[in-house]
Amino acid sequence: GGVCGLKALTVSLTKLLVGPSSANINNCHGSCAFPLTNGNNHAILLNSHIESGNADERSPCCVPVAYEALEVVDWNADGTFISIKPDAVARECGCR
Amino acid sequence: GGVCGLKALTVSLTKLLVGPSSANINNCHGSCAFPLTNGNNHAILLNSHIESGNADERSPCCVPVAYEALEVVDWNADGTFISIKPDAVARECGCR
Amino acid sequence: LQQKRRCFFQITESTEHNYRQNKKYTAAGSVSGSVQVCETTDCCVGYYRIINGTPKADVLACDRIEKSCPDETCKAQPRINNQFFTCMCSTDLCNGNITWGK
Amino acid sequence: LQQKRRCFFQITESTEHNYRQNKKYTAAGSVSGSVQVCETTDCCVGYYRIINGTPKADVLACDRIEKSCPDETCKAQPRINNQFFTCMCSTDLCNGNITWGK
Repeated sequence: GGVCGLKALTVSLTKLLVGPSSANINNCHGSCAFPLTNGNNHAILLNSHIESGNADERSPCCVPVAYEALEVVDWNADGTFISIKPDAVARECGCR
Repeated sequence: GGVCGLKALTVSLTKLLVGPSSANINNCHGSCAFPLTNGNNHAILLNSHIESGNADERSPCCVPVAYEALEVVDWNADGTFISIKPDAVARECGCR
Repeated sequence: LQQKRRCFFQITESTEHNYRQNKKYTAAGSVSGSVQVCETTDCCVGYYRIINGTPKADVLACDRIEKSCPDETCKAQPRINNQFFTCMCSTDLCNGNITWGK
Repeated sequence: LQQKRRCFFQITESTEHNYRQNKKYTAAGSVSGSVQVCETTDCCVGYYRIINGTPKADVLACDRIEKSCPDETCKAQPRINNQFFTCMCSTDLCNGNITWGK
Protein backbone atom coordinates (compact mmCIF):
# COMPACT_ATOMS: atom_id res chain seq x y z
CA GLY A 1 0.00 0.00 0.00
CA GLY A 2 2.47 2.71 -1.08
CA VAL A 3 5.49 4.17 0.66
CA CYS A 4 5.57 4.98 4.36
CA GLY A 5 3.22 7.88 5.12
CA LEU A 6 0.64 9.40 7.48
CA LYS A 7 -3.01 8.30 7.58
CA ALA A 8 -5.86 9.58 9.76
CA LEU A 9 -6.84 7.30 12.65
CA THR A 10 -9.69 8.18 15.00
CA VAL A 11 -9.59 6.30 18.31
CA SER A 12 -12.12 6.16 21.12
CA LEU A 13 -10.83 7.58 24.43
CA THR A 14 -13.84 6.78 26.67
CA LYS A 15 -12.07 3.95 28.51
CA LEU A 16 -8.92 5.96 29.23
CA LEU A 17 -9.97 9.59 29.63
CA VAL A 18 -13.01 11.66 30.63
CA GLY A 19 -12.78 13.78 27.48
CA PRO A 20 -12.80 14.03 24.54
CA SER A 21 -14.79 10.93 23.55
CA SER A 22 -12.53 10.38 20.53
CA ALA A 23 -9.54 11.95 18.81
CA ASN A 24 -7.66 11.67 15.54
CA ILE A 25 -4.17 10.50 16.55
CA ASN A 26 -3.10 9.48 12.99
CA ASN A 27 -0.94 6.44 12.25
CA CYS A 28 1.93 5.55 9.92
CA HIS A 29 1.53 2.97 7.17
CA GLY A 30 3.48 1.82 4.15
CA SER A 31 6.62 0.27 2.79
CA CYS A 32 10.17 0.90 4.01
CA ALA A 33 11.81 -1.31 1.37
CA PHE A 34 14.62 -0.29 -0.98
CA PRO A 35 14.91 2.42 -2.26
CA LEU A 36 14.35 4.06 1.11
CA THR A 37 12.92 7.56 0.66
CA ASN A 38 12.29 8.79 4.20
CA GLY A 39 14.88 6.96 6.30
CA ASN A 40 17.83 8.29 8.28
CA ASN A 41 21.42 6.98 8.10
CA HIS A 42 20.75 4.06 10.46
CA ALA A 43 17.79 2.92 8.33
CA ILE A 44 19.84 3.21 5.13
CA LEU A 45 22.70 1.13 6.61
CA LEU A 46 20.22 -1.38 8.04
CA ASN A 47 18.43 -1.77 4.69
CA SER A 48 21.76 -2.21 2.89
CA HIS A 49 22.71 -4.93 5.42
CA ILE A 50 19.38 -6.75 4.88
CA GLU A 51 19.58 -6.43 1.07
CA SER A 52 23.03 -8.08 1.27
CA GLY A 53 21.39 -11.31 2.39
CA ASN A 54 20.69 -10.87 6.11
CA ALA A 55 16.94 -11.36 5.84
CA ASP A 56 16.54 -12.38 9.49
CA GLU A 57 17.47 -8.91 10.83
CA ARG A 58 14.64 -6.53 11.90
CA SER A 59 13.94 -4.38 8.83
CA PRO A 60 13.09 -0.67 8.99
CA CYS A 61 9.54 0.03 10.15
CA CYS A 62 7.22 2.92 9.16
CA VAL A 63 6.66 4.85 12.42
CA PRO A 64 5.85 8.39 13.62
CA VAL A 65 8.94 10.61 13.82
CA ALA A 66 7.19 13.86 14.84
CA TYR A 67 4.23 14.41 17.12
CA GLU A 68 1.82 16.98 18.48
CA ALA A 69 0.35 17.18 21.96
CA LEU A 70 -3.32 16.53 22.73
CA GLU A 71 -5.34 18.45 25.34
CA VAL A 72 -7.63 16.12 27.29
CA VAL A 73 -9.74 15.86 30.46
CA ASP A 74 -7.80 13.41 32.63
CA TRP A 75 -8.85 12.09 36.04
CA ASN A 76 -7.53 11.09 39.45
CA ALA A 77 -8.98 10.21 42.86
CA ASP A 78 -9.93 13.86 43.39
CA GLY A 79 -11.85 14.40 40.16
CA THR A 80 -11.14 15.60 36.63
CA PHE A 81 -8.46 17.98 35.36
CA ILE A 82 -7.31 19.42 32.04
CA SER A 83 -4.04 17.82 30.95
CA ILE A 84 -1.69 18.21 27.99
CA LYS A 85 -0.52 14.81 26.69
CA PRO A 86 2.74 15.19 24.74
CA ASP A 87 3.56 12.98 21.72
CA ALA A 88 -0.07 11.85 21.37
CA VAL A 89 -0.85 12.78 17.74
CA ALA A 90 1.46 11.57 14.94
CA ARG A 91 2.41 14.43 12.60
CA GLU A 92 5.09 12.88 10.32
CA CYS A 93 6.25 9.36 9.46
CA GLY A 94 9.62 7.86 8.64
CA CYS A 95 11.44 4.54 8.27
CA ARG A 96 13.32 3.67 11.49
CA GLY B 1 12.22 -12.69 22.13
CA GLY B 2 11.66 -10.39 25.13
CA VAL B 3 10.54 -6.79 25.26
CA CYS B 4 11.75 -4.15 22.84
CA GLY B 5 15.45 -3.43 23.39
CA LEU B 6 18.87 -2.72 21.86
CA LYS B 7 21.08 -5.42 20.35
CA ALA B 8 24.53 -5.12 18.76
CA LEU B 9 24.58 -5.32 14.94
CA THR B 10 27.82 -5.14 12.98
CA VAL B 11 27.34 -4.24 9.32
CA SER B 12 29.85 -4.17 6.45
CA LEU B 13 30.39 -0.71 4.96
CA THR B 14 32.73 -1.63 2.09
CA LYS B 15 30.08 -1.13 -0.62
CA LEU B 16 28.97 2.26 0.66
CA LEU B 17 32.01 3.94 2.20
CA VAL B 18 35.80 3.91 1.95
CA GLY B 19 36.20 3.43 5.70
CA PRO B 20 35.74 1.86 8.15
CA SER B 21 35.25 -1.63 6.72
CA SER B 22 32.52 -2.37 9.28
CA ALA B 23 30.74 -0.72 12.20
CA ASN B 24 28.40 -1.67 15.03
CA ILE B 25 25.23 0.32 14.30
CA ASN B 26 23.02 -1.68 16.75
CA ASN B 27 19.39 -2.57 16.04
CA CYS B 28 16.13 -2.73 18.00
CA HIS B 29 14.33 -6.02 18.58
CA GLY B 30 11.47 -7.26 20.71
CA SER B 31 7.82 -7.11 21.57
CA CYS B 32 5.70 -3.95 21.74
CA ALA B 33 2.56 -5.78 22.87
CA PHE B 34 0.43 -4.92 25.92
CA PRO B 35 1.49 -3.94 28.56
CA LEU B 36 3.63 -1.38 26.76
CA THR B 37 6.71 -0.48 28.82
CA ASN B 38 8.70 1.88 26.61
CA GLY B 39 6.06 3.59 24.48
CA ASN B 40 4.97 7.22 24.30
CA ASN B 41 1.37 8.48 24.47
CA HIS B 42 0.69 7.79 20.77
CA ALA B 43 1.85 4.17 21.15
CA ILE B 44 -0.27 3.70 24.29
CA LEU B 45 -3.40 5.06 22.55
CA LEU B 46 -2.64 2.99 19.43
CA ASN B 47 -2.19 -0.22 21.45
CA SER B 48 -5.42 0.45 23.33
CA HIS B 49 -7.23 0.92 19.99
CA ILE B 50 -5.82 -2.37 18.64
CA GLU B 51 -6.60 -4.26 21.87
CA SER B 52 -10.22 -3.08 21.50
CA GLY B 53 -10.59 -5.22 18.40
CA ASN B 54 -8.99 -3.24 15.57
CA ALA B 55 -6.41 -5.88 14.71
CA ASP B 56 -5.89 -4.59 11.16
CA GLU B 57 -4.30 -1.30 12.30
CA ARG B 58 -0.47 -0.97 12.22
CA SER B 59 0.68 -1.94 15.72
CA PRO B 60 3.58 -0.25 17.55
CA CYS B 61 7.00 -1.29 16.28
CA CYS B 62 10.30 -1.56 18.23
CA VAL B 63 12.58 1.08 16.65
CA PRO B 64 15.54 3.30 17.56
CA VAL B 65 14.47 6.49 19.35
CA ALA B 66 17.96 7.91 20.04
CA TYR B 67 21.09 7.81 17.91
CA GLU B 68 24.77 8.61 17.81
CA ALA B 69 26.79 9.88 14.86
CA LEU B 70 29.43 7.79 13.09
CA GLU B 71 32.69 9.19 11.71
CA VAL B 72 33.53 7.65 8.33
CA VAL B 73 35.69 8.10 5.22
CA ASP B 74 33.22 9.11 2.52
CA TRP B 75 33.98 9.73 -1.17
CA ASN B 76 33.10 11.91 -4.14
CA ALA B 77 34.44 12.52 -7.63
CA ASP B 78 37.46 14.34 -6.16
CA GLY B 79 38.57 11.64 -3.72
CA THR B 80 37.96 10.70 -0.10
CA PHE B 81 37.00 12.88 2.86
CA ILE B 82 36.24 12.46 6.55
CA SER B 83 32.52 12.85 7.21
CA ILE B 84 30.27 12.74 10.27
CA LYS B 85 27.09 10.76 9.59
CA PRO B 86 24.35 11.76 12.06
CA ASP B 87 21.76 9.25 13.33
CA ALA B 88 23.86 6.28 12.17
CA VAL B 89 24.22 4.24 15.39
CA ALA B 90 21.11 3.29 17.41
CA ARG B 91 21.54 4.13 21.10
CA GLU B 92 18.05 3.53 22.59
CA CYS B 93 14.90 1.69 21.50
CA GLY B 94 11.20 2.35 22.00
CA CYS B 95 7.75 1.32 20.78
CA ARG B 96 6.47 3.78 18.14
CA LEU C 1 -25.67 39.74 15.42
CA GLN C 2 -25.53 36.18 16.74
CA GLN C 3 -25.94 35.75 20.47
CA LYS C 4 -23.01 34.04 22.22
CA ARG C 5 -23.64 30.75 23.97
CA ARG C 6 -24.09 30.98 27.75
CA CYS C 7 -23.21 28.01 29.97
CA PHE C 8 -23.30 27.31 33.67
CA PHE C 9 -19.80 27.60 35.14
CA GLN C 10 -18.37 25.73 38.10
CA ILE C 11 -14.95 24.30 38.86
CA THR C 12 -14.26 22.38 42.05
CA GLU C 13 -11.39 23.21 44.40
CA SER C 14 -10.80 19.52 45.10
CA THR C 15 -7.01 19.84 45.11
CA GLU C 16 -4.60 22.61 44.22
CA HIS C 17 -3.35 20.65 41.18
CA ASN C 18 -6.78 19.93 39.68
CA TYR C 19 -8.04 23.46 40.43
CA ARG C 20 -5.00 25.06 38.78
CA GLN C 21 -5.44 22.91 35.67
CA ASN C 22 -9.19 23.50 35.47
CA LYS C 23 -8.78 27.29 35.62
CA LYS C 24 -7.99 26.88 31.91
CA TYR C 25 -11.75 26.56 31.29
CA THR C 26 -11.99 30.30 31.93
CA ALA C 27 -10.11 30.89 28.66
CA ALA C 28 -13.20 29.75 26.73
CA GLY C 29 -15.21 32.81 27.81
CA SER C 30 -15.74 35.43 30.49
CA VAL C 31 -17.23 34.23 33.77
CA SER C 32 -19.59 36.19 36.01
CA GLY C 33 -20.94 34.36 39.01
CA SER C 34 -22.07 30.90 37.90
CA VAL C 35 -22.49 31.80 34.21
CA GLN C 36 -19.86 31.81 31.43
CA VAL C 37 -20.32 33.56 28.06
CA CYS C 38 -18.52 31.39 25.49
CA GLU C 39 -16.08 33.11 23.11
CA THR C 40 -14.68 30.10 21.26
CA THR C 41 -17.48 27.50 21.15
CA ASP C 42 -21.24 26.90 20.96
CA CYS C 43 -21.04 23.90 23.28
CA CYS C 44 -21.62 23.66 27.02
CA VAL C 45 -20.15 20.72 28.93
CA GLY C 46 -20.54 19.02 32.28
CA TYR C 47 -18.10 16.56 33.87
CA TYR C 48 -19.49 14.51 36.74
CA ARG C 49 -17.79 12.26 39.24
CA ILE C 50 -19.63 9.34 40.86
CA ILE C 51 -19.14 9.39 44.65
CA ASN C 52 -20.83 6.60 46.61
CA GLY C 53 -23.21 6.02 43.70
CA THR C 54 -24.22 9.68 43.43
CA PRO C 55 -23.11 12.02 40.62
CA LYS C 56 -21.36 15.22 41.70
CA ALA C 57 -20.62 18.01 39.21
CA ASP C 58 -16.84 18.36 38.94
CA VAL C 59 -16.78 20.90 36.09
CA LEU C 60 -19.49 22.93 34.32
CA ALA C 61 -18.22 25.28 31.59
CA CYS C 62 -18.03 26.33 27.95
CA ASP C 63 -16.44 23.47 26.02
CA ARG C 64 -12.69 23.47 25.53
CA ILE C 65 -11.98 19.80 24.81
CA GLU C 66 -14.94 18.04 23.15
CA LYS C 67 -15.29 20.25 20.02
CA SER C 68 -18.75 18.85 19.09
CA CYS C 69 -22.23 18.83 20.70
CA PRO C 70 -25.02 17.63 18.37
CA ASP C 71 -27.68 17.45 21.12
CA GLU C 72 -29.64 20.41 22.54
CA THR C 73 -29.91 18.81 25.98
CA CYS C 74 -27.13 17.41 28.13
CA LYS C 75 -27.28 13.60 28.01
CA ALA C 76 -25.02 11.69 30.39
CA GLN C 77 -22.32 9.57 28.73
CA PRO C 78 -20.31 7.11 30.83
CA ARG C 79 -16.50 7.31 31.00
CA ILE C 80 -13.80 5.11 32.65
CA ASN C 81 -16.13 2.22 33.56
CA ASN C 82 -18.93 4.49 34.91
CA GLN C 83 -16.60 6.27 37.36
CA PHE C 84 -17.25 9.54 35.52
CA PHE C 85 -19.99 10.93 33.29
CA THR C 86 -19.80 13.71 30.76
CA CYS C 87 -22.46 15.63 28.82
CA MET C 88 -22.32 18.17 25.98
CA CYS C 89 -25.15 20.35 24.66
CA SER C 90 -25.87 23.32 22.42
CA THR C 91 -28.45 25.57 24.07
CA ASP C 92 -28.09 28.35 26.64
CA LEU C 93 -27.44 27.07 30.17
CA CYS C 94 -28.19 23.51 29.00
CA ASN C 95 -25.37 22.04 31.09
CA GLY C 96 -27.23 22.78 34.32
CA ASN C 97 -29.66 19.90 33.82
CA ILE C 98 -28.02 16.61 32.90
CA THR C 99 -30.30 13.81 31.59
CA TRP C 100 -29.43 10.40 33.01
CA GLY C 101 -30.14 7.54 30.61
CA LYS C 102 -30.92 4.04 31.80
CA LEU D 1 58.82 3.63 27.39
CA GLN D 2 56.95 2.43 24.31
CA GLN D 3 57.84 4.06 21.01
CA LYS D 4 54.94 5.82 19.28
CA ARG D 5 53.88 4.59 15.86
CA ARG D 6 55.19 6.66 12.92
CA CYS D 7 53.22 6.77 9.66
CA PHE D 8 53.67 8.47 6.33
CA PHE D 9 51.44 11.54 6.09
CA GLN D 10 49.87 13.03 3.01
CA ILE D 11 46.52 14.68 2.34
CA THR D 12 45.55 15.83 -1.13
CA GLU D 13 44.31 19.36 -1.86
CA SER D 14 41.85 18.02 -4.41
CA THR D 15 39.08 20.44 -3.41
CA GLU D 16 38.64 22.90 -0.58
CA HIS D 17 35.86 20.76 0.94
CA ASN D 18 37.77 17.48 0.94
CA TYR D 19 41.00 19.15 2.14
CA ARG D 20 39.21 20.89 5.01
CA GLN D 21 37.61 17.63 6.13
CA ASN D 22 40.84 15.65 5.80
CA LYS D 23 42.78 18.11 7.96
CA LYS D 24 41.13 16.19 10.82
CA TYR D 25 43.74 13.45 10.30
CA THR D 26 46.28 15.80 11.90
CA ALA D 27 44.45 15.34 15.23
CA ALA D 28 45.76 11.76 15.40
CA GLY D 29 49.35 12.92 15.89
CA SER D 30 51.91 15.66 15.17
CA VAL D 31 53.07 15.99 11.57
CA SER D 32 56.55 17.02 10.42
CA GLY D 33 57.13 16.91 6.69
CA SER D 34 55.75 13.66 5.33
CA VAL D 35 55.80 11.79 8.68
CA GLN D 36 53.15 11.75 11.44
CA VAL D 37 53.84 10.51 14.99
CA CYS D 38 50.57 8.84 16.17
CA GLU D 39 49.20 9.87 19.56
CA THR D 40 45.94 7.93 19.61
CA THR D 41 46.56 4.75 17.56
CA ASP D 42 49.09 2.11 16.55
CA CYS D 43 47.66 1.87 13.03
CA CYS D 44 48.81 3.54 9.82
CA VAL D 45 46.33 3.85 6.94
CA GLY D 46 46.35 4.61 3.23
CA TYR D 47 43.34 5.56 1.11
CA TYR D 48 43.81 5.25 -2.64
CA ARG D 49 41.72 6.42 -5.55
CA ILE D 50 41.80 4.63 -8.91
CA ILE D 51 42.26 7.13 -11.76
CA ASN D 52 42.38 5.69 -15.30
CA GLY D 53 43.23 2.29 -13.84
CA THR D 54 46.14 3.61 -11.73
CA PRO D 55 46.02 3.94 -7.91
CA LYS D 56 46.79 7.41 -6.54
CA ALA D 57 47.31 8.00 -2.80
CA ASP D 58 44.51 10.26 -1.57
CA VAL D 59 45.35 10.07 2.14
CA LEU D 60 48.27 8.61 4.13
CA ALA D 61 48.07 9.11 7.90
CA CYS D 62 47.79 7.70 11.42
CA ASP D 63 44.44 5.91 11.64
CA ARG D 64 41.41 7.85 12.84
CA ILE D 65 38.55 5.77 11.45
CA GLU D 66 39.43 2.08 11.09
CA LYS D 67 40.34 1.30 14.75
CA SER D 68 41.98 -2.06 13.92
CA CYS D 69 45.03 -3.19 11.90
CA PRO D 70 46.00 -6.86 12.42
CA ASP D 71 48.56 -6.93 9.57
CA GLU D 72 52.14 -5.61 9.72
CA THR D 73 52.16 -4.69 6.03
CA CYS D 74 49.64 -2.59 4.15
CA LYS D 75 47.47 -4.91 2.02
CA ALA D 76 45.11 -3.27 -0.47
CA GLN D 77 41.40 -3.85 0.19
CA PRO D 78 38.84 -2.84 -2.44
CA ARG D 79 36.02 -0.38 -1.63
CA ILE D 80 32.99 0.91 -3.61
CA ASN D 81 33.32 -1.57 -6.50
CA ASN D 82 37.11 -1.13 -6.87
CA GLN D 83 36.86 2.65 -7.25
CA PHE D 84 38.91 3.06 -4.05
CA PHE D 85 41.37 0.94 -2.10
CA THR D 86 42.33 1.16 1.53
CA CYS D 87 45.10 -0.45 3.59
CA MET D 88 45.86 -0.57 7.32
CA CYS D 89 49.07 -1.77 8.99
CA SER D 90 50.87 -1.81 12.31
CA THR D 91 54.59 -1.10 11.76
CA ASP D 92 56.49 2.16 11.42
CA LEU D 93 55.98 3.86 8.03
CA CYS D 94 54.24 0.73 6.74
CA ASN D 95 51.63 2.78 4.85
CA GLY D 96 54.22 3.96 2.33
CA ASN D 97 54.30 0.61 0.54
CA ILE D 98 50.89 -0.83 -0.28
CA THR D 99 50.73 -4.49 -1.34
CA TRP D 100 48.36 -5.08 -4.25
CA GLY D 101 46.70 -8.50 -4.16
CA LYS D 102 45.44 -10.23 -7.30
